[in-house]
This record gives sequence, C-alpha cells and structure tokens, in this order.
Amino acid sequence: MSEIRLLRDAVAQLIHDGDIVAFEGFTHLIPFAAAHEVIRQGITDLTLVRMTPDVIYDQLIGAGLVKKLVFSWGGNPGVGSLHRFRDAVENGWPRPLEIDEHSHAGMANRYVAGASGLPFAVLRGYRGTDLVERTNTVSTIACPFTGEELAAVAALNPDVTVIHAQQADRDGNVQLWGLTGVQKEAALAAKRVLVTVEEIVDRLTLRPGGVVLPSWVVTAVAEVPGGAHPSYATGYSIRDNDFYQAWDRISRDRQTFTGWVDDHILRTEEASAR
Amino acid sequence: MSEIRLLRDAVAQLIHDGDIVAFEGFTHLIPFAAAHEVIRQGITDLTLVRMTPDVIYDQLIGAGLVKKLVFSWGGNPGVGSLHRFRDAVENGWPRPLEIDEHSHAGMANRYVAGASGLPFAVLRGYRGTDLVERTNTVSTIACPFTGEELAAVAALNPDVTVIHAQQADRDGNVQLWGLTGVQKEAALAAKRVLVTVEEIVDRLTLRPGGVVLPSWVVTAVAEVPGGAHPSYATGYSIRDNDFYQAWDRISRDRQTFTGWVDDHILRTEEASAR
Amino acid sequence: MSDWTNDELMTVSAARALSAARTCFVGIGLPSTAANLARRTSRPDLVLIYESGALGSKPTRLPLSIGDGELAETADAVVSVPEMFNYWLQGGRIDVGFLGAAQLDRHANINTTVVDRGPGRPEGRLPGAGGAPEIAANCGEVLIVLRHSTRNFVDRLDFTTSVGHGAGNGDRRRLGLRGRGPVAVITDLGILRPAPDTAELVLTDLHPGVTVEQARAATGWPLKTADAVGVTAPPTDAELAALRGLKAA
Amino acid sequence: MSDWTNDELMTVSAARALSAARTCFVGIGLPSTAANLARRTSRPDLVLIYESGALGSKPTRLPLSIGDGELAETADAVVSVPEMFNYWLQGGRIDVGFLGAAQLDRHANINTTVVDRGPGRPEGRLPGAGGAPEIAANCGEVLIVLRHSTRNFVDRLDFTTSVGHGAGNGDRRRLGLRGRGPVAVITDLGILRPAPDTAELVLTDLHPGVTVEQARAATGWPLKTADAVGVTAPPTDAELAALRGLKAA
Repeated sequence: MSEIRLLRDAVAQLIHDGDIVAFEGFTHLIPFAAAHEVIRQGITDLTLVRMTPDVIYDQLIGAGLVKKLVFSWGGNPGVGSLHRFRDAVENGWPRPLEIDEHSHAGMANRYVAGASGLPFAVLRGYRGTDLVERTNTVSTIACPFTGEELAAVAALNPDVTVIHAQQADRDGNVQLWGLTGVQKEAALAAKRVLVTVEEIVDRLTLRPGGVVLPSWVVTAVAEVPGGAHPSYATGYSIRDNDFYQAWDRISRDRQTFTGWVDDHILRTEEASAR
Repeated sequence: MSEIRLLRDAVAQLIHDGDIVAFEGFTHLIPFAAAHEVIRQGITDLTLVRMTPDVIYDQLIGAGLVKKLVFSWGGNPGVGSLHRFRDAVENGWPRPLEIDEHSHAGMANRYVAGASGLPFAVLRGYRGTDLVERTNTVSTIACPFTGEELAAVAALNPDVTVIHAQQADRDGNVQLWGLTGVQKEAALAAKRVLVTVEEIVDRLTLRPGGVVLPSWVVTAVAEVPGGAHPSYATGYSIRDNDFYQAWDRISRDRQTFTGWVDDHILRTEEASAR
Repeated sequence: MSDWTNDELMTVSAARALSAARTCFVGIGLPSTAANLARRTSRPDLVLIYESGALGSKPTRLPLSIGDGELAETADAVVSVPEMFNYWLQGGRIDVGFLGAAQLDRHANINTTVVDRGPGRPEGRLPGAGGAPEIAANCGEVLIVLRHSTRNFVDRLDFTTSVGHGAGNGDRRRLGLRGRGPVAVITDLGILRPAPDTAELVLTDLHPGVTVEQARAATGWPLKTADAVGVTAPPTDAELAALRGLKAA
Repeated sequence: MSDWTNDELMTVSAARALSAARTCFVGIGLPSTAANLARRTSRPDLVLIYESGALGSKPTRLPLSIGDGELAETADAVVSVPEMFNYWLQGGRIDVGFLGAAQLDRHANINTTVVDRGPGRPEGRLPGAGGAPEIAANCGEVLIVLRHSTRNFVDRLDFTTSVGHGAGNGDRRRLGLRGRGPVAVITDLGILRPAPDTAELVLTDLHPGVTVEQARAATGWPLKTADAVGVTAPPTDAELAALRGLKAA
C-alpha cells in the first residue's frame, strides 16, 4: 500500500544515485516538482527514461545529474531545441551523456513489455531506418506463423517511475485524467512508484477517461499542488506556454541556465518542505 | 463512417455464410439479438470466435449454423455445462464442431495482435500444458535479448465482429461502459463491425470507464433495446440470472432446445423487423 | 457452537488460507465464496480481482458469474480483459490465485478440459481453460479448492490444462513459471500441501472427525501423510454467520 | 485577391492535399496548421489524430504542443499512447500521416535525428524520431511539408530516421512497410511527387511566379521535372482568411 509523504522524504527514500528513473507524462502532467527535488538533493549518475525529455530533463541534464538518457523525441515541444540536452550530447557539458534512442512507438512498447512482465515487445517499426544501428535494445524477430520479420524492442523496467496526477485518496489510490499518455505502463513497469498529486481527497470519483492506479501498486504519494508546472494538470491548471518559450532563452546559455537553477530550484527551500 | 440500419438489414449485409464472426462481450453486453437474427436468416457454416461461448453460441451451435469454434472457456457461467456445445463436440449433433481452444490470456492477446496489425502476440502462457498439442495457433518464440522462451499466439482477424453497446449518436459513434471486456480489440481486429445499441442519442456524453468506438471504425449500428438479454447492459438492465439457470433445462434435451428456438427466435418475426 | 457441514468448513478453511494475501484473483464458485468470506472475516482489506476486468470489487452478495454488474460498480477500477491478463496477472502483481479443478493429480496439476470416458466413447467435454493456465503460472501462489473424491483426485490427468508442480520439484522453474504454484489444496475432508522436497501433495490437515483412511479412500493415488497431521479448527460462529449470510443474500 | 506569401501557399496547398482524407495523423507545426486549415475549409469532417492520444480533436486555436489541453477536451476519445501507436496507427486505420523533416532525400526519406557538421566537429543534434518512423510506415499515405532549401533537400541523408521510398520503387514492399509512403512533398516553392516508375521525387507543380530554376537551385540533387509542370492555384480569399484567423487565435 502506498504511503503519503512529504515530497522531500519520498524522493530521498525512493530515488538513489545511479538509479534508472522514468519521469513520465506526455506533455500533460509532467512531474516537474519531483525533478526539482532531485536537483536539490543532488541525486546523481541517473539513467533517465522518457519518451519526450522535454524541459524537465533539460534541467536535470544541465544540472549534471544524468549519465544516460533513454528517449524518443528530444525537443522543446512547439518551440525548438532542448539546449542543455544538445550541449551535453554535442559537447559533453556538464558531463558526457550516453543515449539510447528510439521511436515513440518503440518506447511505448518497451514500457508495455515492462508492465506486462515480458522481456520484449513486437512492433512494425524501425525497418529501413538507421536507428537500429545505434542501439542494442532493438532487434528483429520472425513470426512463427507467417515468417514475417518484425521489430522487437527490449522491455523497460525502471527502478523508479515518477508521475504527477490530479488526485489521490487518503489510502493512496491515485487518479489521473485528460491526456494520460504512457503513465500507467511506466508506473506498472517500475520497481517503485512515486506519485505527486494536485490534491488529496477523501474519496476518488471516477472520471471519464480517468486512469486509476490502486494504492497497492504505488509506493508513495506526495501532495504537491502545481507540481506539474510549467506543464499542467487538466482541471487544475493550463500549460504555461510562455514558460516553454522563455526556456529557449534561459537554457541557451550555460551561465544563464545555472543562474536560473540557483534562483528557481536550489534557493527554494520552502518548496522542498512540501 | 458507420450507417444506422435495421438489425435485419445490417445482419444480412455484413454477415455471410462461411464467415469468421466474433460476437464479443465478457458476460456483460453480449449481442444476443444479433445472434438471433443470424438464426432467423439461417446464415451458416460460420466459424465463431469468442472467449466464452456462453448461451449465445450454445444457441447458434444447436441451430446447426457453426462449423468451427475458437474459444477459451465453454461453460454456462455460474450454472454448469453448455449442453448444445457438448452435444456437438461429443456427438456431432446437429453437425460436427471443429474447435480451436485457447486460454483466456491467449485469446485476449490474439485479439490484441489482430487489432494492432501484427501477425502474432507474445505471452507467458501455455507452458507445460496439453493445450499446445491441440491447436496450430500456439507456438513458441525466443526473446532476442534474453533468450527466454515464451508463447506466441496467432492474431485473430474476424470477418465480422458484433458487439452490443449502450449508446450510439446519430453519426454512428458508439460508447459502451461497465465491464468492457475485449470488445475494443475484437472490433478493431475485424474487417467489418456491427454494433447493436440500447439507444441512439443526440450526443454521447463520455462516461467513467467508457470505451468509445468512433464512427469511422464501425460499419453499421442498429438500435435494439434489450438486445443483450439475457446478458445485460449496465445502466439499462440487469443480468437475467434466472434465464441462465433455466437454460440448463431448456438446452439439455435436443427437442426441448429446438422447440425453444422455434418459439422464441424463429417465430418472432416482429423482432426481426427492428 | 452451531452445527456445520464439511462443505462449509472447506470454504471457511479456504478463506482462512487468504490471511496473508493482499490481492486475490478470484474465479467464480467456491473460490469466489471463500474470497468474499475472507473479506467479511479476517481480511476486510483483501483486494478481489475478477478476470472480467474488475480490480478491487466489493460485492454485497455472491455474484453468479464473473461478469455480474455489481463487480464493476463496486470496483476501484475496471480495466479491459487484455489489460487484466497482461498488466495485472502476467505483470506478477497478484498475490494469490484461487482455482477449482475437475481433475487434480498428485503434483497439483489441473484438468478442466476433457475427460477420457473409456474406449469407443468420445471424450467428455469440460468447459476448458479460461484464465486458469496463466493464473496458475503467474500468481504469487495458488490455492485450489475442490471436493475430495477419486473422480477428482486422480492418478493421471486425462489432460493437463494448468500446471501445478509439473512432474515435481524444480519443474516450475524449468518451465519458466514465475509464481510459487499451488501451496494448498483445500477439500471437504482436509488440506493437502506439496512436500518441500518432491512437491507431491501430502495430507497435512483433516477436518474434525475425518480419518486418514477416509481421505486415502477418496484419493486416486496412494496419498502420503505429513509426519503430524493437524486437525482443522471448526468454523467459528462468526465465520459461519458470515458464510450463511453470504449464501442467503 | 489579397497579397499572400509562398509560406502561406505552402500551408494552403498542404491543406488542399487532404481533400480525400478521412483521418489524419497530425504532427505539431506546419502539419497541424495545414490539417486545422483543412477542417476550416474543404474538409470540415476531417478527423484529427494527435500522438498524445487524442482521437478526433476539434481545437478552436492552433495548439502549441501536441499535448495542449484543448486537444483532449475537444476529442471524441482519448486513448493511451501505446494504444494510439498500436491499435490506431499500426492497426492501419489512419489515412494520411503528415510529417516535417530536417533533411529529405530524393526518395522522400527523412532525417530528424542528427546532422553531420563536418570533420572534427561533433554531430549536430536534432530532436529525433518521435512518432515519425511508424507514421511513415503505417499510414495509408504520407504528406511532407517543408521549406525548400539545399539545407533541407539533400543529396544524401546524414541519418535515415523515417523511410519514404527507401532506395526506390518496390523498396517499401521489400521492407514490409504497409502504407503507400510519401505521395507529395509540399514546399514554399511548389510540389514534388514520386515518379510512378522510380519513386524519385519530381517537380510536378510550382507556386505562381516561381521558376523551375529556383526550385532546382534550392534542391541538393539534380531535380527532375514532370513532363508538364502545373501551377498551384493561389490561395482563395476564404483560405487566406481561415489561415490568418487560425494563426491569430
């Protein structure tokens, strides 16, 4: 059964140096507050997994905490490049970044395999592309009935998956709704699951499109209102598109980025007490 | 885009002699009315696919319309045997019945593969059982990453899938809710899709747990209130457990069964006009 | 103490066997009765999972089928059948799977598919596999409930639908089955458990008043007994009241 | 007729190319603008599908990202990302996929992963594949929109992210790719289409006032032209008004 904890304590207890961690949320419900807590605690040498690294991983990469990135689309959605990601890949700043690169369909199926207790998944993908030459987690497999050759991708089973949801009840049952992305699969594929929520309510009311994670598959819940900002939580906030656009300028320069992290993450102790 | 039709016309146009047809609905939302229309029209030599044949297939089998059955659990749920199914398998009455028999997990994954445009699916199943010796749609496959051997099942792609849902709108978009079983997969795996609904509404309101099939993946919709009886439609009716229990007596004897079909299906022309 | 039947003690014993379970994959019939009884007695927080897609059902009366409406209406969440089998069962998330059987052998392998009715006669048809092969493979452990008779407890299965311990200890690992497999077979005469070294079922408990000879006579193989055969505690008044209340509802 | 830019005609032409589509898998940026324009002009019933999980979105303004809330709120249904890629895209249900590119070669293969910046310099990093490889593989057909320059239209890709027509005609079939692949590349200078025999892109249409020489100069391979090169119809007032309305919203 999940326990309701302070974000600071939950991050300290669930995420460790060297872990494989997936912070998921497809544009919606991205768990920024939890990532900022990781930066404050300086948890490092992480292998980060995420379909769309987005600004959340640009921040973790720029902060020097990331050894390896497993992903499928590394841009600032609707804006352009992720400058910290590029700087790490192209110039090794602040440290070299190993990458394992896939397509969205491949990543989604890697999580599906992980959630399903299977070592791999099968899809129609990757054929004819150069992606297969740069990863050892894509292979081919022949259909035993038709002989047709298909792609196989290795399962993803993170040490920890972190997601943000709208609500949990006092027993730690969680509900998210709106665009629910790949969060159920990412959570069920992981050894430990941390969920930050907009609010804790007495009783969950099932919503149209709602995805429920029962308490017994969640390790810890932390109440962090606004914990997805600058991403958003349907029913609670809207996407801060201005921030995403501003990030292009903030992140372009190493010093500006470092100053922003100092001012907006490291020197916000009160946030960490939530 | 789906067309809204009379059940009689939709069945005549979509289902043909010799077709592979899946009438799905896991205990809930079983499309009995459509099956009765198939009996009235005498559409025959069918290969029927369904996880739980249930009373609906007992009726079609007893009526002599079924050449082959693809299934995973052939009982009268909570009651006992399906007598017409047993009589066909054991004694070839009213005609021999070929079977392709699986586990639930295997059948569910066969539909998933069909819906996903894949020739097969992979699961942890069948190992050590005698099921594999009686079917040519189960095989083994080795994980290209770990070498582990797993089960592979062949995709199911019915010519027609028939389901019952609570509502459609006037454009033919469909919504079902409650226990939604394997209906989405069965529908998306099929070449043609027929949906009977409790009612046609001006506008669908998304429900908690609701599954929507957009009009453009549905071939035809027919309004058939009560079309799942003796199964049920959450929000509209409850399961007629008394009928399921009565079926044990009705179906045990060939003549009683035939009389029942005459009285309750063949001589109900007015139902057929819906 | 009220009067009670051995059938009632079988169900009560099955419910008691869930005392350490958090989540239980429930088939209809005796398993459903036992799991719902556990929720009303020792395990009020037991999470009931039905293969029809209901996670965390809290039915107020015994469902006739695994698809009764109340299972969905009282659930924490309803998922599709493929998701249930792939993410929840195969994902290794369910502590206990509860199975019945038509035939059971000494290694707790199960047949629910066909029975041999002798030369010149067609096989007798049973319902088939349903969810059982993968419940047996993937749950943390498996409980089996069935009435004790030589018809059910057979020397050799006519068909292996679901694997218990295969040909004996180590066979599950060899087959790649990840759960521990059957840990107890609960009958109307007593309880059988696999021996640690051979995984052969031995009689470990008898219901009050039942003799070893009765159990042996109802078993189709030479039934071994544990060094010390225990006696099942009779149903408490609370257990009996809860069970009878369930059946009457 | 109002003044208009070639960029506007590129988007208008892309919207027109959807005239026979029922369903369109939409990436963000130019494809999203074009698909939303089509819904406001010739194809009001066009079903927009976003990889974030929204089926049948009807946004009132252009989304900045594929995850904007309005895409879900106005959708006929929202599904998980794995379901979107497996059941809807890979299931072969989407008529048209709309892609952009960083580099495109003569067989309409696409690079969005890395660019070679010359000896001694590290590869330039692009966002990567996203949904594109499987959109290119599995949609009924593919439309590509991008600005015409020798930087984008290259003789040889630095990396193949998504397959258009591979090494030429028949290559898609050989690779087991089930959709027809790219049927048009719409630029700010005109339209290129694969030749039926070789699947090499040839110039079939020019925007008004653009010359073949301009198109050739902006293409990194010796661009062939169709026997008769057409001229794109200029944007109608209705198209322009709709496009500008979209951008202003």
